[in-house]
Amino acid sequence: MPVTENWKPTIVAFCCNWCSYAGADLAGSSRLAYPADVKIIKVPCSCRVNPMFILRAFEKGADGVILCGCHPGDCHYSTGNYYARRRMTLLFSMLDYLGVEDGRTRVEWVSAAEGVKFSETMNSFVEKVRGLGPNVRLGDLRCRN
Amino acid sequence: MQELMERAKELLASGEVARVLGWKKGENDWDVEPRFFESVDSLQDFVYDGFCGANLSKYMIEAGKKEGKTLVFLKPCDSYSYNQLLREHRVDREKAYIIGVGCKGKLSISKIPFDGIVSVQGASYPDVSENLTVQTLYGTQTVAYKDAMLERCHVCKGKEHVVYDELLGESTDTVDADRFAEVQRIEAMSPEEKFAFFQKELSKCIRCNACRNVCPACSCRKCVFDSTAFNSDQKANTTSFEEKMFHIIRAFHVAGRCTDCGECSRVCPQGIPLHLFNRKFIKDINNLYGAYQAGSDLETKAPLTNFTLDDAEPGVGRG
Amino acid sequence: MRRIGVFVCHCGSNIAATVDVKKVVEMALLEQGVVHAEDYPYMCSEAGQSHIAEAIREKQLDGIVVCSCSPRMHEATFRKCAEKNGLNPYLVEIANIREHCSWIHKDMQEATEKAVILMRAAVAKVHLNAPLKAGESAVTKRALVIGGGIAGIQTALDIADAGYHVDIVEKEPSIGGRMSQLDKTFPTLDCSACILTPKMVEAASHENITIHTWSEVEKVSGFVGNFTVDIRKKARYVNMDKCTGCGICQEKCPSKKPLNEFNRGLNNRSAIYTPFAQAIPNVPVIDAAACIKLKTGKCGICEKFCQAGAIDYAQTDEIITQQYGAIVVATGFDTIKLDKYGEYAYGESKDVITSLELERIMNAAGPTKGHLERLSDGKAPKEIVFIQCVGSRCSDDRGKPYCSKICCMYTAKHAMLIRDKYPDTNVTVFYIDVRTPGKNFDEFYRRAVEDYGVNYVKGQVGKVAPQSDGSLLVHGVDLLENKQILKKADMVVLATAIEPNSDVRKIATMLTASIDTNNFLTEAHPKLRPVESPTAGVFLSGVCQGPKDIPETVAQAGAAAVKVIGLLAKDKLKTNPCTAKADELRCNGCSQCAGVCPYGAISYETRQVNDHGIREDRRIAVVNSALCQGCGACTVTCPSGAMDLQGFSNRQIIAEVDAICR
Amino acid sequence: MYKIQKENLKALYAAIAAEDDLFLPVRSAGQVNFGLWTQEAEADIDTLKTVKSAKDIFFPQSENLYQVHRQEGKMNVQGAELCRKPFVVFGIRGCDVKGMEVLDKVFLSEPVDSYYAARRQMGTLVAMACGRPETSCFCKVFGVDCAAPAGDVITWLVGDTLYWEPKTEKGEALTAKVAQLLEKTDASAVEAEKQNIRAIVEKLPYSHLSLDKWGAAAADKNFDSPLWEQLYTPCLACGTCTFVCPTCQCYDIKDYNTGNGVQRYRCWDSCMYSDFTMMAHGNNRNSQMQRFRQRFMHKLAYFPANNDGMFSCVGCGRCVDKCPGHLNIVKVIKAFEKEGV
Repeated sequence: MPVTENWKPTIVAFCCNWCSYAGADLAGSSRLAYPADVKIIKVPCSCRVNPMFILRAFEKGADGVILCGCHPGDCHYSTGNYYARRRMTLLFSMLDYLGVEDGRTRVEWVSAAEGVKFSETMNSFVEKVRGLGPNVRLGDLRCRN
Repeated sequence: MQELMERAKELLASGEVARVLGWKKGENDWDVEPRFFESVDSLQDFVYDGFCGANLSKYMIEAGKKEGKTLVFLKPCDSYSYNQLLREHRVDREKAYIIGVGCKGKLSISKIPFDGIVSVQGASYPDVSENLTVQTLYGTQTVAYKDAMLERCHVCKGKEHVVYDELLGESTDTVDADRFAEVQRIEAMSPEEKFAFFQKELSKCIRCNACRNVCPACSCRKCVFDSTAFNSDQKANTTSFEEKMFHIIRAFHVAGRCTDCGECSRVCPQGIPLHLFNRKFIKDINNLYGAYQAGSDLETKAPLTNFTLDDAEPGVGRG
Repeated sequence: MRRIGVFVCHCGSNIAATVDVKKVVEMALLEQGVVHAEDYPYMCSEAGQSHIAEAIREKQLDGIVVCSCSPRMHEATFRKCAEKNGLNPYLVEIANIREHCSWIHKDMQEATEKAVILMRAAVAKVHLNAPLKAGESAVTKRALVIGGGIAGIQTALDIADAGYHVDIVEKEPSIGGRMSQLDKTFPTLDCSACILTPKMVEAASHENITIHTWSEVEKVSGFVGNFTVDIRKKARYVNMDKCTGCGICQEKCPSKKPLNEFNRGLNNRSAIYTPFAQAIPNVPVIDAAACIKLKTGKCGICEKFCQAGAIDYAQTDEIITQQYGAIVVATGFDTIKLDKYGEYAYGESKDVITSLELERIMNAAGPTKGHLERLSDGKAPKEIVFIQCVGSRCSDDRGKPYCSKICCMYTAKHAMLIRDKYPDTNVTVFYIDVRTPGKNFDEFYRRAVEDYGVNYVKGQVGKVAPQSDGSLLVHGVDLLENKQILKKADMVVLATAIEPNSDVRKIATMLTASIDTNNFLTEAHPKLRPVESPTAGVFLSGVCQGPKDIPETVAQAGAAAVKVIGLLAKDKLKTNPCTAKADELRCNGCSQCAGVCPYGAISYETRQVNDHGIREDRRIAVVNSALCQGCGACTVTCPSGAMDLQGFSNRQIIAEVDAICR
Repeated sequence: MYKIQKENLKALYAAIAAEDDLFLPVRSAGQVNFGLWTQEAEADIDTLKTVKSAKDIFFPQSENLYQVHRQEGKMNVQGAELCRKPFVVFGIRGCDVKGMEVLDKVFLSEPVDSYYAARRQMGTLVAMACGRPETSCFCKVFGVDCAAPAGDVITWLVGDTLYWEPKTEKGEALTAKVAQLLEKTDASAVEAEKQNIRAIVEKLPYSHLSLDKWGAAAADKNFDSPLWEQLYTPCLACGTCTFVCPTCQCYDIKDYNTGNGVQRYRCWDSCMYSDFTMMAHGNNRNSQMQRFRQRFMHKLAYFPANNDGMFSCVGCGRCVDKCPGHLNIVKVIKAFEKEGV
């Protein structure tokens, strides 16, 4: 897929139900805009996000994947985001190691009260991914035609 | 070796064990195979020398389903794998009689760089400083024992067994390389170089699953890549993504459980240095969460089922 | 193939002004399995819901996608609507095209494209939704309170008053806890015993309360509504039914060496003892480690003198097993050990004491019969120095990082009481900050300073040096004057940090309730669920959750009781159906999942499975759906994908990913 | 007979690749496999055995069969193109050429596999004699003469000279295309090389394996042998042996969801895998012993029973070299020779 002026990235955002999804709702009700490239998938907790989901998104054509959860210490399930933090730390480190551009993945802790942070996070993430262009290193070519 | 064989015969004859899991002589000096010996007579084919690199611990899963105790020979590094399986309830300690055998470094036939090898002498009395004498169809050659050693022996975990019922034989420390040197070399590359390096290595992958099937940590009854659990069953090396997905996820699934036994790299028919995936995780875990050696004990919480309140944030250290 | 209906809401103009709802309907009809799609101005209205009802009937829908506002707003509405019309409520998915789309985007084309993608993701998910049914479990209408201090007593009384039976388990020989050790209470200065004793008596005489003193919780199993608890009743060596509490045994007991725990070790007690006069029950226990009879077989004096014949040296520990619907932890606190604070000379000089020790000294039933005197020489102190924050608000690992919260107030109380009773005694308080938020608290502190002339010095003490003349030289600093202070004192009182009782870790493990780095029990939500632990059915009362004074403790105790009453009032509990579930054919029994479950919901059993004709005994993970809260931590730990989360299954999430990325 | 100096081979490759696709052993990341020749590719004709056989070129590990596109609710089915461009396989060894004969039996008999047939038609085999056979080689057992392999063109690398002899029409046509790079020569050096090679082959440890216990008649006889139970134990159930084998021909057909449709592809399967021929009720071979037995019984008994005695092993020895458990067909044959009924 050639990079063109009109190219728009596909961004998947996994948001935990209790904090970040509500934070996204707050961003919405506060009319805090961020690019339409971001599509949110609701999960009960950031610890529900399997590395397989993230790789799957890249396989099928995502250009960036972001995971949002409650701030450490505020997890609805008390410890879920701590596990998510370790898992994603290792996964991202591995993706870096394989030469995947580091701007394509991010974890951000967004509380239900942080509509502004949600919107700002998405704006900066999308900008970063746009700068990187389409994901070619972690995609399945069959999805491109 | 004689000592091991005699002890095995003794235990088998006394009925203390119902079978022996060891290594059997092959057609040649180097094609030793893992094998259950059910009778004293069959132990005539027992062998223990430099070519007994195979880690027998995973076979103990099947052994646990059989009647009676199984005598198993574990090298120091194999004992870590066994311990990890024990921790995960995949083996039955009650049904194992473990003899910790000494190890002086194991050989890889593919590291002996000669055509038409007919015999290799010197594998049974290993002394790291000695040479192997290799008869080939095209003449006699020699190679230093050390140069024919498996990669894992150059970064040996040490001489201690972490689980055993008795110990037999001496071990030698064969470390002469930095375990993380290669990982560090790759980490220092630019993203483009890293990508090119792994692309080249992984494009060789034929998805034979040897790495997975030999791996003592990959002991799933049904691998996700063989099942529909994630809608991700794959057999093909259709595009380069397939191999990446497989190897990243495999490494992730064994992260914190991989003892770095090196079997994956030993068996890869395409010579892909698969340990570089696992070792990357091990290095990260050690750096971020404190030194951890999977299989060293049964109690310490594994790094991925544990946390501290002030763990590093994902992507920390990125530019 | 599912028969799916897609309902696109205009939300007046909230959605329709930015999203071309007709286009979303049109695109929905092109999706696999979508047999019905329509738009409507307000889907959540009665009329909107009747459209859904009609479509379910007419088109035999077995899956519904509503493209509307956030599921946090109306998911419940649409689920109920589905249920009313014969469709399982979990076959409904919401595509959030308002908060996540129309409200944040301006460009109609862009917003419409996104809305279509969100709709597709929801359709893809609903194809894989399984009809889920909330389970039910019965509730045992009895509560257990662990700890018999003021927190436990108050919780128990409130629950008991509501008509439910409560058991209190207290490890000491009497209930009463820390409050029974206090002399006066701030800010009213009423006598602690005077207000506590009636509560203790009320608890003891309440028909719905059973008190197990000298007892400990041994084992907990089960889950919310259905806990089974083993309680160890330690051997008391005194028959509780026979004992009249006359006290002659204690008087006659020849073993007088053991330190009196109740008086913080400042004096001694007999081997057979009740900790204090108002103890409930008023039945002594024999300290087996000190009793001559139990150690050597000789003596038996107490038995000889006991007219009731209550002494029973042959008693052994007894385990009682009881069912409970709810458990309240009220294990309280202790002061920290001061062995890392050598500079204060605690332990070196008898005249350096903790505030809790001062409470005992000031108390009429204490070691000095209430006379303020130096423990070294019995003289009345003329100069007393109080040092605040000993081990509290500490940045290194000697103490605790948190504020112990009660010290500022009780120090003001001590200072005031001393100045009141012994006007010729000077009192100096070294403090970092004086923290007095609370009703009538700051007024109280100001009285100490203004009316009673207590000398408050902002600054820390670096050293307390015992002098050869028996006095103590306090090396302090006055930060406001910016000068070093050397002060000679006759007595130094340390406002020692408090920490959760040392047993709490063991109890938390038994209850699978989590504790933080300071060993305080964690609440389910720090703001919104402060008296519930993350483990359903386990509640928190008092200082075990965080530092508190008495009024706060009593308030929290009441709140915990209300939560328990609310739980016990139900005959059945509905369980969240979005719980984890292990596929027995894929499970390895490796036990990694249990390691990350915050609720202890996963156990393992060995059972025979039939794996496509291979029958073998396998160790399989079993999720207790009454305990599982559905976080999904286990599902990612499971390498084989055997552990999956209903309602958010691996395949469902992957279907959403695929739909978004295609 | 023609010859060309080794140093000129690159020019030869370029000349072939000018019109046709050229596949030859290429070294990449330390391993040699058949690959498409490019200026940058590191051709390696000295390594005796590529890891995977040349089978991959005619019967790729994965290949697309057809594609379904979904657009605006409509389906559009598009079959994969059959191979139309001529190509040359250079440096294929005698065993692999024999392997093609085995595959032909499977794929060219009715119903003909059109994908394979097209490639067979388009492909020209430039075989190469094995100057230095390996210990694991036993092609002689299956009637392969690695000193004079079959193929459209046969080549011998003697010292620094490559000798070239066209054998078929296709071979002649290819020779004509590159004639200006070749030099006519007599066959004496080649004859001497053949004698050399055959002498080595005689000395190879597995060259004289006996197949007496095998063939069509073994199908019933060997099936119930207790030997299988002993032989299979080290088997890890990986697919290495099948994937490096020049004759294994089993494949699976799967669908890949591309988001806007489906790509139906086939990929090699391995009878060592537990989900091989999995059906709704389960698997007809549910133990690894049965799967292990299947592989060898198929190669040494069932295949000959159905194909006029032709074994579906060519003695290339790749599985002997690569099996992680050091199990192999040689050990099976020997075990039955020694103890079998």
